[in-house]
Amino acid sequence: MPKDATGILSEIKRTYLIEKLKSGLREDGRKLDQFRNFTVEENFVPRAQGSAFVQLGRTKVIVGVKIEDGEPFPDTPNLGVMTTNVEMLPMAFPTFEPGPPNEDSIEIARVVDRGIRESKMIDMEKLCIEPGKKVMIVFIDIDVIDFDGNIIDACTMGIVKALNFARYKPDPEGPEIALPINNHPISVTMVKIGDDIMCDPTLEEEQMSTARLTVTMTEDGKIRAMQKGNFGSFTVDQIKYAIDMSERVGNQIRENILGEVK
Amino acid sequence: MPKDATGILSEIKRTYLIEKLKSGLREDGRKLDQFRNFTVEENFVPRAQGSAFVQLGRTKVIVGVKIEDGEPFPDTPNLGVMTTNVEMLPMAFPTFEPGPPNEDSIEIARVVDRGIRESKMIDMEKLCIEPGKKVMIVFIDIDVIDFDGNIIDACTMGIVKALNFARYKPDPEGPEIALPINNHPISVTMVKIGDDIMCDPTLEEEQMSTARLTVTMTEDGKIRAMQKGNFGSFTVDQIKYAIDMSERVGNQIRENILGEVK
Amino acid sequence: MPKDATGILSEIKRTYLIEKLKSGLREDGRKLDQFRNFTVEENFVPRAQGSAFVQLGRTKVIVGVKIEDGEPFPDTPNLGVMTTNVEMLPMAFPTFEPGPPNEDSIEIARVVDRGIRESKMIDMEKLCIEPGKKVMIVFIDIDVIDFDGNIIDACTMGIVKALNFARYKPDPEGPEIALPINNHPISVTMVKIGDDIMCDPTLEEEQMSTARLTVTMTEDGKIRAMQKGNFGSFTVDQIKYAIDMSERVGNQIRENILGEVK
Amino acid sequence: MGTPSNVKLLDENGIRLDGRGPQELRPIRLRTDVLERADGSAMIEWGGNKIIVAVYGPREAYPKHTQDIEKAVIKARYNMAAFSVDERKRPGPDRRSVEISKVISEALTAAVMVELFPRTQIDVFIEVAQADAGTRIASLTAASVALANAGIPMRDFVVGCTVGKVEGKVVLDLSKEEDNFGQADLPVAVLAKTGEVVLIQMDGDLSKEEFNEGMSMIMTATARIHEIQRTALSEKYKEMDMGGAE
Amino acid sequence: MGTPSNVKLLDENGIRLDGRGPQELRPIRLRTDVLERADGSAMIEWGGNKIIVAVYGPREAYPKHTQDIEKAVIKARYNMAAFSVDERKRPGPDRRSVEISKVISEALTAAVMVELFPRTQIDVFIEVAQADAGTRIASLTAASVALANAGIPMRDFVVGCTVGKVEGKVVLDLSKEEDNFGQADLPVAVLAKTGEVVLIQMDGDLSKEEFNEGMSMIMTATARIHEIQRTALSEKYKEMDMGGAE
Amino acid sequence: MGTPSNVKLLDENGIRLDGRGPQELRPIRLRTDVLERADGSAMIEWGGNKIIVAVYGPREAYPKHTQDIEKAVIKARYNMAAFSVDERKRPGPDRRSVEISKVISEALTAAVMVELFPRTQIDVFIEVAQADAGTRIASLTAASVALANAGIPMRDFVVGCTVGKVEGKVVLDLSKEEDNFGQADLPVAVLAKTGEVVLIQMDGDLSKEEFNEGMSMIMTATARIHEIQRTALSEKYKEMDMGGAE
Repeated sequence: MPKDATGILSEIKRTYLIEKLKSGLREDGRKLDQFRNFTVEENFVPRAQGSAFVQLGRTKVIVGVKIEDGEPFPDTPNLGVMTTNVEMLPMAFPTFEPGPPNEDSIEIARVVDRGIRESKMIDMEKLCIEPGKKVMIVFIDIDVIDFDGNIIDACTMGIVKALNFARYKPDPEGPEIALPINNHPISVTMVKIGDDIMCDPTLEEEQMSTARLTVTMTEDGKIRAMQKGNFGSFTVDQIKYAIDMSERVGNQIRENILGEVK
Repeated sequence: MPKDATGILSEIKRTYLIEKLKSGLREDGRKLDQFRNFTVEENFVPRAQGSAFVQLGRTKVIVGVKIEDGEPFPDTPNLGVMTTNVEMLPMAFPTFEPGPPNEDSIEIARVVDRGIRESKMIDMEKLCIEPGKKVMIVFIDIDVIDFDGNIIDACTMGIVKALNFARYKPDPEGPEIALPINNHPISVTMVKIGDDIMCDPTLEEEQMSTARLTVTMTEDGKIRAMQKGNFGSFTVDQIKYAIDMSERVGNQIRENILGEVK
Repeated sequence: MPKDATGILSEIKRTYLIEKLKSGLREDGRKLDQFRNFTVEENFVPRAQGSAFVQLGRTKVIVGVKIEDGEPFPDTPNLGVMTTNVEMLPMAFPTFEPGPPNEDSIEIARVVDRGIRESKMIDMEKLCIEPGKKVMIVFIDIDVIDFDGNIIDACTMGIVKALNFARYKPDPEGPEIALPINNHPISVTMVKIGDDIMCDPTLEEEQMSTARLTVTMTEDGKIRAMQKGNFGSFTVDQIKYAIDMSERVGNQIRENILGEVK
Repeated sequence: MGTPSNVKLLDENGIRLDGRGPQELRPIRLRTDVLERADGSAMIEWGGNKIIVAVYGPREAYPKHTQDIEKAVIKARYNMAAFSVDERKRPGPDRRSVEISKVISEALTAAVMVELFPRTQIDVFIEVAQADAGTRIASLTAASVALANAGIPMRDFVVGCTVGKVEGKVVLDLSKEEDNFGQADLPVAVLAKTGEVVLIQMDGDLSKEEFNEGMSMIMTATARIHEIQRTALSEKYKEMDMGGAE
Repeated sequence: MGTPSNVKLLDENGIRLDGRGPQELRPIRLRTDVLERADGSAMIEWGGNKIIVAVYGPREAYPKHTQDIEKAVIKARYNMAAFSVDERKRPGPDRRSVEISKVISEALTAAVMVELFPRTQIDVFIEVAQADAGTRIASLTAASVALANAGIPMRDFVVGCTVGKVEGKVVLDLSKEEDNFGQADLPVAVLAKTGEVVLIQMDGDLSKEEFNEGMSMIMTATARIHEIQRTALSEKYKEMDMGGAE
Repeated sequence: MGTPSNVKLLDENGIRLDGRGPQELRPIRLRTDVLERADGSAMIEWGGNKIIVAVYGPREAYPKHTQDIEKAVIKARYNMAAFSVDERKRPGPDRRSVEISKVISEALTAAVMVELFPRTQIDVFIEVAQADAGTRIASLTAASVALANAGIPMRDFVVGCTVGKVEGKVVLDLSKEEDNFGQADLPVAVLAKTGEVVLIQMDGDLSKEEFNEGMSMIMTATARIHEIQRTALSEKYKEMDMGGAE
């Protein structure tokens, strides 16, 4: 996690923020279980098969989905393929550097990918064209262009939107069709500051927090993926509390992004 | 562009050189539109299908051409393939380092490649053996072994010579044949020092200059490729002047290298 | 070769060791042609097709052999393939760093590989399943986990043991079979300290020595591979002396590892 | 330039596939302040191109040996998003983007008062979200605005355009099909006030007359495009006057 | 989690393929001092897992910009030997091992008194010689012991275990087949004394009730596994008392 | 060593494919001062080998941690041009060239008075323009001359040659076919004055008697090759006396 431009968060700021939390409010006035304002704009890159532009507070990401045919993995000859890559572009933050993904980007991409994959959002069997020979490959690529915390949830929102509205031609001569979609996973990332658990952290909150937990769930109330990060710990009760928060907040987000689903 | 061994060009030297230019002459006594002495020796690497050893003043490059069969690119199934790679070997200059090509080498290789490719010097359709399956691949590799400026023109000269005299066997059992050659592009690289435009810069002249322009033309008087480099600018009139210089000087070089062409 | 933890070998230590050598004994009491105690434990990694755990004094390596089918090299369509890779793991020594193999690891892997390959220990023709299409590939991978000198001989011992007892299924449905083994090469590495030649150097002895020589021989008394290392030199007589030592000591090692061979 | 093809790029009236006349530009939309972390930013939509530019700096040049004791070093990084082109592109720089980054850096250096900030670097990060021919000159045009948006002193604006040759005719601002199947491509960037050329590349096949014709078209076009740059910046200032939105 | 398959992972009596009951651990064997150069070391055999851990440090953090002026930085490096898995793995880190190295580093940091050694790093090198499901929590369990073996002050031990779901049932300590063909995998590591969770990852499909059931099973299991950690260390001290072997 | 083949490498009179007798060298041509930037240079043509060597230094060793406080570090870099072999080689070092660079560096270190230049490095850049068996010993032979040409103090020259075994006979200076299809290859480099061995590698299959026979042949041959080294250098000095050409 990057330090802010002036180095680490100043001790004065930290004291102020923690003091404020005692009143149940965060620095920007949000409640603990409240997301920042967000918009998820569909079809930002019209030539991609699916795309979305997400603004989550001051965090901005572009999600692009390319769907091409290719070979399946040898051990899953009748399943389509999905890959997820997150580029923390140097334009997004003063200390981000160009180059191959670092461990932060890799973790983010893998957590986001796991949420989508384990939910079985896309029905991979339906992406098989000729078993062992030809399947559809869904390339999900994400550009992080402006960074103010909580990349994971911004990415997941954008992917769910982009996949949901993606259109592609399995046969170049044939009609455009939608991806076979099973459900709509939403990740909710929470951090712990002192003993408080709050969702959708800003960068400053990420810097102040001791531990992070992402819980991805689907509309059926099932947990699909979890990931704890950072040096601190959670009690088991805190984790259960976080799962409840994820379910409740995630349902709101899902409806916000997709409208009445199905 | 490397600094010289003692760091940057000294101010005294710079003043002296510019003073001399006022009389219309360069440090080594050349006129503005005059190349250094050069030789282009054919067949320096007999086991390659084509090769040349170029000495342009104190700049020396070895061009090697390997012609092998392989697969065409999917989007050009009935065209042969050509690649150009320039290695600025660490033996060529005190500050050159081993490793993958840096941005200078990449630019040089791409400018040189573009001149050859856009001139359609090689008739790529005739390098197709079986459409979509098998075509001839022309690998052009260049070793820069001694560096005193103007790599681009040294490379182009060497490639034109090496390709023109290359011999290969499309069928391992069959006879050796020449490449299908359409024409003979020559690049002329010029730099701007003060308001003077001069061709074939030495390293010192490259270091003193504010802008660089390469114009590659064929014997039919057509412009095939251009590339401006460095931080300065050219007026449109200066560019037209440079194009004229390229045509005039390029014709001399072409005749020098190839004799009476065709 | 790494320096020890405290930097270079102290001058006092060096003088002491050389003084002791005058009496014909090494610091640990060994004679010049005596190996350290060693054990070569078979089948350390049961799921690999072959494996061994070697302790040579305080040096420890794990050898793993995977045997998979794949394509032959185009120029040897009816031969199996063998590769050898040595990882000098950072756990093995304070100054070893993670990352791709450095020149020391590469040299070690190539010397070890050459000894096995040039002895024709494995009958590569028998690893061909369908000429030009399918052959068995023998991947030999070595983890160096604890380092106190003489990696080369530790690796060779482990490979010979692992290959000798490897079992694989050329046909997934068929029975397990042994590799076709022709002979059992043993490498003996010697260093020169002053004018003395001694085998199986510890790290301290490697650091003190001026030159290194590895001689790999088979049970028929043939020399199969040699490699000199380090900045010093050997007289021709010293090399002949080293070859004799390799043959004599190598025969003991072979018997120790394999029992009565064949 | 591409291979010959059956695509008919000009009709009998000289009208192009997308309905434009020979000297007509594609629609251009340019905005500033599209990012919050960056010191300056701009987004340009030019035909189907969609490009975001962020500027950071001047800040201390790093690593140290890249410092120039006499001036700021401009480091442009041109990058294509994996989803920006028809076939998914592997992330990371390829040889083409290394070359484009270099010529863009050089062109911008001619316009910025680099001598004011010795030992620093000015980073210009260019992300092509959707590519549609002419990305390098669209990037330059937006980068110039992003630099101004970052408050970096400039002696002039860099503004670019391309001409090309299709079916033997010189036309302005090549589209993707024209770029793929045309006979020449000539991207040029100039300083807005002086008209001096700070970037020129060309490939294909042009006579000297065609070159001259093309350069005139570019000079006319860049003057119009420069107006779009000025408007984008003044709209920002208008907003600021009103304590406006965003 | 893998694809559906015909493999029957539980029989009618709830007995697993390898004969274990739902709450039964695989055999675990843990030893210290398996290496001589390292400051501390341990080897764990857990089912078919065979993992060696070496600890070096605290030593000056390098490169300098990685130093933390307030505490030691723990750098775990999880690496799979080329021969550790069914199909030979190319040497070098892949994305999975980068992620695992990160979560292991974070979990260990919670247990070590890192504040005692500012500006240093503690390297934890983990080599998986044979992999058999649950390598990350087996690695953590062994790493904790290797740190103690190196004499590094710790406020608590980290001890891990997994639960998973197979054929709709929550079971402890997944085997390789259960990991490949099961419906969920939940690796967790806790501090031995406090039971606080320092690592949790999950993938698959769990209801909240199943999650709660799994967490209880893990809490019971980790208490037992922590005993194995203590025994491994005390055997070392026993040997030392007797001036013992090795 | 290659696979068995039908190629007949020796005829009934013991004459080799290229007409040489068993103890006959291929033609060798060696020149100095072939480059202008380098501090010293040489080009050797040995059979079909064509190799250029450049020397820079002694100069400060970089990066700093590579400095040796007691002596100069010799860094040879053996590189094959992409066009130097039958099938085009991808540029950049492979494992073979890393190993050869290392043994060449070590062999040259034995000859150079490295103790005179602590903390420096001497770069020896070797470019193989055409490869034809025996490149490493041809490179060493030329490198030694290039070092002398650079004015670097040496206690002796390094001079190399190979022997090999074809059709059961030991022969001098293997050709490419003999290298590919022979039974053994033994490249050796010695100090010219003392005959001490500074490089020896071997692969294939040699009895002790064959090894001894081969070493005698090498000792005779290197004496002749050393004469070629001396001539190459004296021709340079002759030119200098006459204020000669180049």
